[in-house]
Amino acid sequence: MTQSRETVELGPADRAPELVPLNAIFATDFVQILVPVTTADTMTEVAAAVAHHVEGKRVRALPYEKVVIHNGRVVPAEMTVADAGFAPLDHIAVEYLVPKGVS
Amino acid sequence: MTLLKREEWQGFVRDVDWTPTYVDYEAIYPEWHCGTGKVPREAWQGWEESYKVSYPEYVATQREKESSTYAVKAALQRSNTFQDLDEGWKSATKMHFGGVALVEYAAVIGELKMARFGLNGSWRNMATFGQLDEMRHAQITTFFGHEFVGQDAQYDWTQKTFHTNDWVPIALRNLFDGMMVAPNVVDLAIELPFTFETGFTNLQFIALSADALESGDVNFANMISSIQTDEARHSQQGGPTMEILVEHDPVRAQWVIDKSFWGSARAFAALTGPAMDYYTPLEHRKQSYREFMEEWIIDQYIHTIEDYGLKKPWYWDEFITGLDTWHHGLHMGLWYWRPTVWWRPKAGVSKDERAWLASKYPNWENVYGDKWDVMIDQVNANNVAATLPETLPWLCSTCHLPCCNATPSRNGEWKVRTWQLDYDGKKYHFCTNACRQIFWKDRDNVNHETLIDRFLAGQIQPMDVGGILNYMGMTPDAMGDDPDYGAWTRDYIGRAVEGIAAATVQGATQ
Amino acid sequence: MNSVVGPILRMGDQIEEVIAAIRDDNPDQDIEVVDRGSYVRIQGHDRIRVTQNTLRGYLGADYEIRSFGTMMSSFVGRVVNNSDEIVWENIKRTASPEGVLAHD
Amino acid sequence: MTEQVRKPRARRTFSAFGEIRKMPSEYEIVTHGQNWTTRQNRTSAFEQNPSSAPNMWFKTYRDNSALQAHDWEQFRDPDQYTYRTYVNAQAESELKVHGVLEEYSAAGSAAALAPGWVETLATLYTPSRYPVHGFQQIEAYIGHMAPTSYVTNAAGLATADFLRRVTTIAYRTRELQLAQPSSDIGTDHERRVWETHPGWQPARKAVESVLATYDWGEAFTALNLVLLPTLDDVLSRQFGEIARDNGDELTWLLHGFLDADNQRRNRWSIALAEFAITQQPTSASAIDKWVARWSPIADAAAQGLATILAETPEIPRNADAVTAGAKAAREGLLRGILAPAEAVAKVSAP
Repeated sequence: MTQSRETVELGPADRAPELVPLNAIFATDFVQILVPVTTADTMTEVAAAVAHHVEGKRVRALPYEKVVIHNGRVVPAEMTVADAGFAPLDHIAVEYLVPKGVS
Repeated sequence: MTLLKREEWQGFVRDVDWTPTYVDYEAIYPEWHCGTGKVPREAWQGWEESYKVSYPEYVATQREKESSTYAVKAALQRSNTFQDLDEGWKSATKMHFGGVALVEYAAVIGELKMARFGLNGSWRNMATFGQLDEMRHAQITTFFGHEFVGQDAQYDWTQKTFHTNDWVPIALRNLFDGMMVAPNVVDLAIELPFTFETGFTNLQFIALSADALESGDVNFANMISSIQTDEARHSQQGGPTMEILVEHDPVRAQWVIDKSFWGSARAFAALTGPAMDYYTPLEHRKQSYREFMEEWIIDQYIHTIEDYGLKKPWYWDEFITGLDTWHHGLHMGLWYWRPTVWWRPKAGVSKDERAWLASKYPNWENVYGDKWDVMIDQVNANNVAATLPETLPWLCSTCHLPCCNATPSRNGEWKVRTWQLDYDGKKYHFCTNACRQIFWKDRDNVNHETLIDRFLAGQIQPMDVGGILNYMGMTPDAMGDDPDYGAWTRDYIGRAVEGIAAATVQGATQ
Repeated sequence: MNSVVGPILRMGDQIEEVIAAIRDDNPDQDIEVVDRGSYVRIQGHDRIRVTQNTLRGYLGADYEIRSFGTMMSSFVGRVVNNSDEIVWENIKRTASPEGVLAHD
Repeated sequence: MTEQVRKPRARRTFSAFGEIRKMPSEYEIVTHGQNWTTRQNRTSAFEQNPSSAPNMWFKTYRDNSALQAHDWEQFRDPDQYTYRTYVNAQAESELKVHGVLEEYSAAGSAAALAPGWVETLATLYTPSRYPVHGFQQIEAYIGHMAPTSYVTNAAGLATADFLRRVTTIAYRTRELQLAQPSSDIGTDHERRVWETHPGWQPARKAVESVLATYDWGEAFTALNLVLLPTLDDVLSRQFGEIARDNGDELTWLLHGFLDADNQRRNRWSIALAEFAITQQPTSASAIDKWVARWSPIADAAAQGLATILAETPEIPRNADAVTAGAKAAREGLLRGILAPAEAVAKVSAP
């Protein structure tokens, strides 16, 4: 096939969501778990996906916002997996954002 | 007139090495199988077992052992002992039969390797007895497990376990292939007879027999303690090999010990730990797993390796800290992922049991109590479904067991941490720092696909719980479940329930 | 260096007799017994022994020392045996465990 | 009539036996599918990198051996030996061995042997602990590599049988050393004879060559189907007969007891060859090829030993007769195996 076809380099946002399996630990849970997310998921959705397996099942649900920590940094809630640059098999932690003064 | 004493003639049985000339020595004793390494070939001439046995003594003594073990079995077969045993204890035996029978057979294959490639005639003779012993253990364990197949389908896993891709046998095959069959015979003699048989099997075969006897399972106690009498003899292959290796290559000796000790410690935390501290009925527990570990491993085994001139392994602090956590985390994992095991794991966390756990493990409530409390509340809210898994635990790339080891933080909080490694373009995860270190040092050998890797590579289809159970060979009649949810939850009925997922509580139908 | 050595015997009918025999054969030692139900630790220090003759005194004239193997599920130290006795000793040693070979 | 509630039938045995009507025997229960490295649907023998050295070894020398069967788990040892059967039988047999050893020792028979016969014992019998130990090593390898636990167990027990034989030789070496102090027996003489005596060299060459043969099917064929049937005839049957001719009844009796081990090994070895050929006709040509390769080596070994038997004893035996007897013994045994062409015809027949 030699016919030339114009190809456009697509950005992450243009592609169909791809599966990104992650290694996740939820708060004080006892075990690392496998949690599949997609490149289109926001951190809020990622945190919920992880919490689904643990929160209220092994770890008491707390009425606080949950944040995703990747490579030691909290990733903004609205950022997507693609934008945050999560690669398959990356590790994330999901923690409650406990207000100061609460223990 | 009586027969000549063994000491008069056994030297001839032991003196059977010769110098080959028609074929190169290397062709008969390939370095890859023999692993002499830095040890000069002639050093092996000094190999001598201290606890000696001859063929006629062997068959006479083993006949006595076999007839008494089978006699106890026959006597108890006519009683109702089995029906009267606690479900938890039965689970300990199912775990044992399925987790041990074919491991004994792997040891047959390993002993045969030493019987062929061992570097001294008397070593090869000892291994010849060793393979017979292991054949006995494989057969007796298989046969005793078979007896219960008709009463409980989970005993089918006595023979079946290692033919499946269940995560437990994957982990154990990975460990035992790597320490019992695949290594060169020098490493093998230190990993199997020395580390495993003078160290860890004491825990499962002698220490556990104390719990078995207390639990009323005389037959099982008798079988496992009889098995260990063979180990006590043929494990003597380890000592002389160790002495020679330590003299010529102590660094290698230390590494081989360290690696196999760690792998064994991980596996026993998964199998022996829960059996002792959770499945054995509270009133029948002789000591805690930690106490048995202190008695058999820390006092006895470590003393032994120090006497041979080696040191405690480099990861000693991590190991000691793990005595308070590994098996508790693994127990929770075995319970939570109970559809994947061939026994009925009992949670074992009633108030009395928790009081016992807290007395033996002062941090237990702090690390595990809160999680069990959430699960108890779910069960009491009639929502057992919330205690069933919908994803896989992450499995360690070295030990293949769930990554579930909490460690303390400076602020006193116990948390599971991540231990990662980027190697050859791939990211690996581990349960502990030492598993990561072992992987790195031994990366070409231990680097093997975990169940997670297989799942993500699409080898398991369909990619859901049903597909995974099917891949694991799990069938409905053998699938594990808690034998009695009420036993450990009824103490807490009526307490205020907060922080369990509200939606699932409302939607509960169980 | 003074360290614990000795056999660990599994459940059985002859434990008391064996303990008595070991005490007889080691008159200078205070033999300690730790009973854990299905197994019993019998321990002395540095070096203890038991002989076929003494065992026969307790277990019958036809008792053969090789049968000790049916009871001993583990041991502490190094075990050295011959047709007449079994010895448990410190692992650290200098001497050869058994006599010279017959043809040396 | 009350309505019968049909419960699913309780399992009677391991699911590994499939849906069978007949209850498996104790032998089958404790022997079946014990070696997980031979399990179905494995990617490699060992749970490690498929390309690791141990995996490649097993793939090359076991899984890809020319000796093949489509389902090795169907093989059965004709004697159906378990560990328990084995130690019971051997403990019993050793009692008999001890009985005759005591009896002949009491009669002072070792001191009364004729000089030529003592020399024969010193040249052929006491040095034989070396080759028998070599057999023990090779048999262990066959067990280590076998494609089913049914074969591993049979080979493992046969390995122990060789240790038994070495033990008996060792005992008699000491006894002869005491009774015949002016002989070389029980010195470094045995090893020297084994390593340098012209009569032993073809046998040593054979043992060393099989030791360095790593394809499990070829190792099995070379040792159990060729070398042992040949040398058993010389070292056991004929040597026993010649011993009796020379007034050494004890040797004759002992060989009689220990030959039961050889016969048991022959039974399962022949059964194994027949099984492989019936299941996979190409196994016949593999066995045929290996038998052809190893037979001259075994014959040369027998011939070397025959020269000793023809020269040293007071009452010798003709060397050609010894060699021919050994060859005939092997051929007689192998005649039990289907000829390759026959096997192919049998399997491919409609």
